[in-house]
Amino acid sequence: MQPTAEQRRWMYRNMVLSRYLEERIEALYMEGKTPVFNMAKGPIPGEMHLSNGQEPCAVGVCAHLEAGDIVTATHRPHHIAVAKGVDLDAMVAEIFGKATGLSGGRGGHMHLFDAAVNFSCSGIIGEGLGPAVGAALSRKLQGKPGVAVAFMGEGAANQGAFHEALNLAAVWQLPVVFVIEDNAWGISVAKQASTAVPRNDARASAYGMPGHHVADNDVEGVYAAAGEAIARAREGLGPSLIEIETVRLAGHFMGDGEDYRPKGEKEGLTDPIPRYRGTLLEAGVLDEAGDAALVAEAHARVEAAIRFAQDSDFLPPEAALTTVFV
Amino acid sequence: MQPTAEQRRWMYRNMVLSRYLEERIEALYMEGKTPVFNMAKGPIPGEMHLSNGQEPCAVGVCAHLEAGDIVTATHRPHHIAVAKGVDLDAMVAEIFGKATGLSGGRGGHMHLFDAAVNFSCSGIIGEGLGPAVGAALSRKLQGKPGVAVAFMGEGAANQGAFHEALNLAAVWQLPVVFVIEDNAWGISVAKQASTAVPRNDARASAYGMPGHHVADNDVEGVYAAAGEAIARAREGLGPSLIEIETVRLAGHFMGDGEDYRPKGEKEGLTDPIPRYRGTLLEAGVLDEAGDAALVAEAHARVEAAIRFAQDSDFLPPEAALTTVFV
Amino acid sequence: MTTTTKSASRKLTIARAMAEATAQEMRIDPRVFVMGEDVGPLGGVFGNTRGLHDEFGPERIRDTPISETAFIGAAVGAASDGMRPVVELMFVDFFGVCMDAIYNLMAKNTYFSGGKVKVPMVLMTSTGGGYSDAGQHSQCLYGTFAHLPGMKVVVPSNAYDAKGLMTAAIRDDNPVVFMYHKALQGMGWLGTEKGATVAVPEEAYTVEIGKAAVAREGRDVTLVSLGVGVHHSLRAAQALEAEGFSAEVIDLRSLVPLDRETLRASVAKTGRLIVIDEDYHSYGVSGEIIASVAEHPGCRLRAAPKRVAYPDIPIPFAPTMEQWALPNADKIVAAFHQMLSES
Amino acid sequence: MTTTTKSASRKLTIARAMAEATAQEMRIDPRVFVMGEDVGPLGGVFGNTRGLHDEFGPERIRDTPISETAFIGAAVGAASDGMRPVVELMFVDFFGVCMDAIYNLMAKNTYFSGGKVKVPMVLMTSTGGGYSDAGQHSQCLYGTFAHLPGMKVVVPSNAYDAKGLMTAAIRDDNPVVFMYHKALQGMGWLGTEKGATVAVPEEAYTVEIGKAAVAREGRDVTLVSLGVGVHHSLRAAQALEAEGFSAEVIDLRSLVPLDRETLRASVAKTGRLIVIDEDYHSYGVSGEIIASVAEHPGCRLRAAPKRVAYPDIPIPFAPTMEQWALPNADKIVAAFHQMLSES
Ligand SMILES: Cc1ncc(C[n+]2csc(CCOP(=O)(O)OP(=O)(O)O)c2C)c(N)n1
Ligand SMILES: Cc1ncc(C[n+]2csc(CCOP(=O)(O)OP(=O)(O)O)c2C)c(N)n1
Ligand SMILES: [Mg+2]
Ligand SMILES: [Mg+2]
Repeated sequence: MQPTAEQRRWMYRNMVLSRYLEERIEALYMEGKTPVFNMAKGPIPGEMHLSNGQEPCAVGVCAHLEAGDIVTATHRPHHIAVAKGVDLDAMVAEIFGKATGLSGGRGGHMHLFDAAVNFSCSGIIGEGLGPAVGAALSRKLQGKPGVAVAFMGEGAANQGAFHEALNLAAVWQLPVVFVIEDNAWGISVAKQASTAVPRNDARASAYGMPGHHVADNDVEGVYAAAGEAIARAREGLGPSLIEIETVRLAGHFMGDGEDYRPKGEKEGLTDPIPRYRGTLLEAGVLDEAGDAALVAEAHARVEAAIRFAQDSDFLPPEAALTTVFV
Repeated sequence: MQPTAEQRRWMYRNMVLSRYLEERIEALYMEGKTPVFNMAKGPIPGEMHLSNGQEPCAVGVCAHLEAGDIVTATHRPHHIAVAKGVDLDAMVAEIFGKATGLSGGRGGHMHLFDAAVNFSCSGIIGEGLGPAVGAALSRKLQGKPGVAVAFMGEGAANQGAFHEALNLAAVWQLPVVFVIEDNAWGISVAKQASTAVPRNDARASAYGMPGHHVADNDVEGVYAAAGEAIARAREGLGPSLIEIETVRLAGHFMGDGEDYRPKGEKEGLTDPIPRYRGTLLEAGVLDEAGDAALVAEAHARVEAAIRFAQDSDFLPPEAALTTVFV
Repeated sequence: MTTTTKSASRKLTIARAMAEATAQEMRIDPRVFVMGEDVGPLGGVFGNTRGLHDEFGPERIRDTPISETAFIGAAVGAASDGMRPVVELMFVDFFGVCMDAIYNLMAKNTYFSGGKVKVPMVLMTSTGGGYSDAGQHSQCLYGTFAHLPGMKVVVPSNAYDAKGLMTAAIRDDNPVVFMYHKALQGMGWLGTEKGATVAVPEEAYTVEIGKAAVAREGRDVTLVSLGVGVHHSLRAAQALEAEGFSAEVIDLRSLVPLDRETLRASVAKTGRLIVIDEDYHSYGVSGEIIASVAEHPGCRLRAAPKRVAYPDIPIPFAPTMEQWALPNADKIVAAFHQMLSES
Repeated sequence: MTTTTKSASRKLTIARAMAEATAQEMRIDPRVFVMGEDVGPLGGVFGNTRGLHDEFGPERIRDTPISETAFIGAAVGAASDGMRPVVELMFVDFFGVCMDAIYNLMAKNTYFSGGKVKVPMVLMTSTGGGYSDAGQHSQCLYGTFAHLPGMKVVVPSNAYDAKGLMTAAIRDDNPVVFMYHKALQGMGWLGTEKGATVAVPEEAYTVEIGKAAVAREGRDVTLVSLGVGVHHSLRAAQALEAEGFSAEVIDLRSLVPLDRETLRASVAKTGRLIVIDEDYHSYGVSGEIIASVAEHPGCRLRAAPKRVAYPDIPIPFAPTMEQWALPNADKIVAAFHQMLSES
């Protein structure tokens, strides 16, 4: 399956948008946290897991999705949220904890919920898999179209929820796609120290479902594998598993010194964005001027969202008590 | 791997012993529970999961084990306890809840612990797998010999603990063998309604470990597969997974009407004990007189254990408060 | 639909009342469906889905693998996508394999979304012992669920409340944990507390979640309980009546929200409080009830409150030990006598 | 080994105190080993295994997959086979994926075996919020663990106790849950409560599990707390002192066993009780402490007891909302004032 020129530009644009968002968040996150790094300080407190390098996973999959399709993401959700079309203003405002945020600041960066595009994420490893299966079941029971995609890291593939969710989706032949972003690390634990098989797509056979592997963080490889899996799901042929070799260019979270990474390993990683830019330029899908315009537009979009967030107020503190029950 | 004549008789003897034990427990369990079946009544109250039909799994595996090896079993533990050499008097007394029982009646039929032969079991599906992995790790860390075997039903192979434990055992290359007793049912849910693959040994590849399948409840097939897996574990070559096709001749638990089973399905099942008896007679490993003596001895052993249990007292009720902490 | 007159005299077990409420909601609301282990052709190990598979078929009454994390998580996903799942955790004792899906996901997604994602689902689960099912199949764990925010928790003591609470739970836009005690189910094989099988109207109705009931009025002492403890309390009240004391019995019915007003009003009247709880003694329901009364500035107790709860021990198998450890009417009466002797 | 004189003046963070206790036990006892996520080269996300991997290597300091059910279950199996594992659940909020291995297995096997199988293991887990880590990474859940029988539960408020309790926990033949509050760890990136970093002897010593400490003596009110709440309480006591009131501060240190005697003795003296708890308000620690005092027949309170606890809501991300909801010294002082106005 080959993306059209427009899809290729869409994927590239969302990669650029996502990355610039992360860069700006990174800078804003560090405000108030120097000289002494204290997570509680600054305009964006708390943990912060950036997605730099993992953009191909998000765009290659979401290129096939519509607003009505469901995505569950992880503690590292920004790239996926961007690609799924989560409202950027409300998302950034949520990351700042503001009243105009997706949930008025109750959730923050690990708990982004946008019902308009059926996006959610969570902070517990493997937690999004069951809900994706259930959303797919809901569509089947309602006779409504829609595919559910559950994203996870390669570390999550060793959590019990992975096994249970894949089995359940397969037994019930539900329209779900499980996507593993293999960035080779779960915090400080390398994949080979945590996972008994070199590649998790091998585990698909334990559920009688197709397994796909995408090497080298290849945007269009993701596009092709996801296209096949999602089409299969839409046709009612059941779930698939995809593992994507990707890279974690930032640390596990902001403040991670990454001393545990072997010397030189990180330096050897390729940034997928300049590479894909090169591909598109070479293919004539993009020219320098078009690229510059696209980048400028992405930056403007992000800056506008940040201004929106910064200009917004916090909810009154007592709002903490509301929306527990509805 | 072929069992010796002595091993064959050992396996047959333990099957007979286990079955007779179950038959006697069944009868005693029903005392006080007629005409109205009430689980709380009679000399053996509570749930009762009999192992009738599943004896080949227990004896074929335990034929390779010594007292120092570790076994964790399930809510359906009697056949395995018998084959592992759990003290029969103390075990039956425990099933009766008596002071002389393995734990003075605190555990009952689902919680049989005999430290002398490293046997334990539990009532939660998949709960024994982690402990088996840990016991194997303990032996590795201590440099002490020993293999750990975790038994489970085929229904347990869809519980998250299965996945996590197999992966962990494989990553750490521990001396563990995972044994699935596939009796085709998890209470009223048929295997094909719960499990995305027809055979769970196919799941071994998800952990890079060998998978074995034993068809048709074949005693010596179990013996061969378990022999290979256990030898491999003893040699430090890591874990294996075995799935055994077996049969649940009693219901899920006593009182189960089994209306959910398709008509005729149960009638088509073969009792492994007369069949193995035939095999041994035919092979000349056993003659009629020897069989009669063996059966009589097994019956006597069981009757003695039952008498022991019946003659024992209960602990004083206040003993409920002791042994929470030691 | 039959008339109220006819139905008013019809007695149901809690198991049947739960199944009836579910069936009635399923008939009027296509979003309602049921998932869990053995809820299909078997009708639930505790009978509360009996008949549903026949009427609604395997799509809407779904047997699951033994994968609680996946199917409870799936219920959350389905509920967030417009369905109204009723899902069963067979024994509450099994919560340990799937609590994340319950307390971090089901209970919190609405809050995390600022109220925009609703999770209208019911988690039914059986509680309680007394029939020698030992330490992994006899727990109540009321306190465990009630302690964690974001889920309503109800515990019926009789079939009328069970039906009304189940209907209310299914119609609630929030997740509701519906904890039913095995000894009250009316399944012969678990013994049966006769008082739980009461007249139940045939037509659908709701019992408000968050409202305690005064199961019996009295002046001298307030007995607060839930589930099977309500029946122990009623028996104790009867015994005390014979001695000339008048006990009020409060049936909490709902742990979350907790109806502290009804509690406090009763204790304000009686001046004495005994809490009866089959869950573990410490850090649970009994402590919360006593504290809720004691911390109320207006509350003047005539005697130190007491609790008759399950001791802080795993539940033993042997019936001698288990029965000794369980709350019962005699222990309540004894607690009252001791209270009098102390004050 | 250095002399006591020298070591007495050495201050350590709780993180270092935990690591030191573990290292000292590992040096004298080959059965002790450590397992968990990121406990190896990283030294634990919260620093409490720092240095151990260098000294003891990867066999005894084992990084695990993200498989809490398997590795906590494995710890139980290893402990039952003669080892003494120290295992980490990174955030207590993750208990939902592995509680079965903790409460049904770790906590009950000794009882199920009638005391014949010992399960000497330590489950370390971080608690608490205050740094905007939102609803799945900021909980305390003290009540959740303390409610379930068969495991001891300790919560240190300072490095001296942390080292002594850790040593005691490792030497205990029973499972001990060691709950350390992130704000007390002395990791700069989480902020640091200075009062937690105190003088710690270099040599090994134990702090008895099950004994509360009187962190400050007083006459007018008893402030009962644990972990970070002890520091709020001490600050409140100081503020009250300036107003002429004398507050006694009890540091529970251990939730199971709970030292009810020390509590009751203090309240018998002061006649007033305020419980400070960062765990959820209802059905948890604060209710149990109030009930434990109120139910004591000898206890005469001069005012209704109060609690300053976390409200029954998921923990919000936004610092404005989170800080507003958390207990602090001002709230304790305000509760005391209100108490005076009520009585
Ligand atoms: C059940 C659970 N265990 C542990 C954690 C702590 N934790 C957060 S992220 C993470 C690593 C996840 O690795 P991976 O799944 O590969 O995702 P990545 O961070 O690499 O994107 C861990 C262990 C958690 N959030 N949930
Ligand atoms: C975690 C958990 N979920 C559900 C149960 C209830 N339960 C007890 S036995 C059983 C069926 C088990 O099936 P299988 O593993 O095939 O073993 P079998 O009973 O066939 O021997 C179920 C669902 C349980 N004990 N633990
Ligand atoms: Mg990763
Ligand atoms: Mg089975």
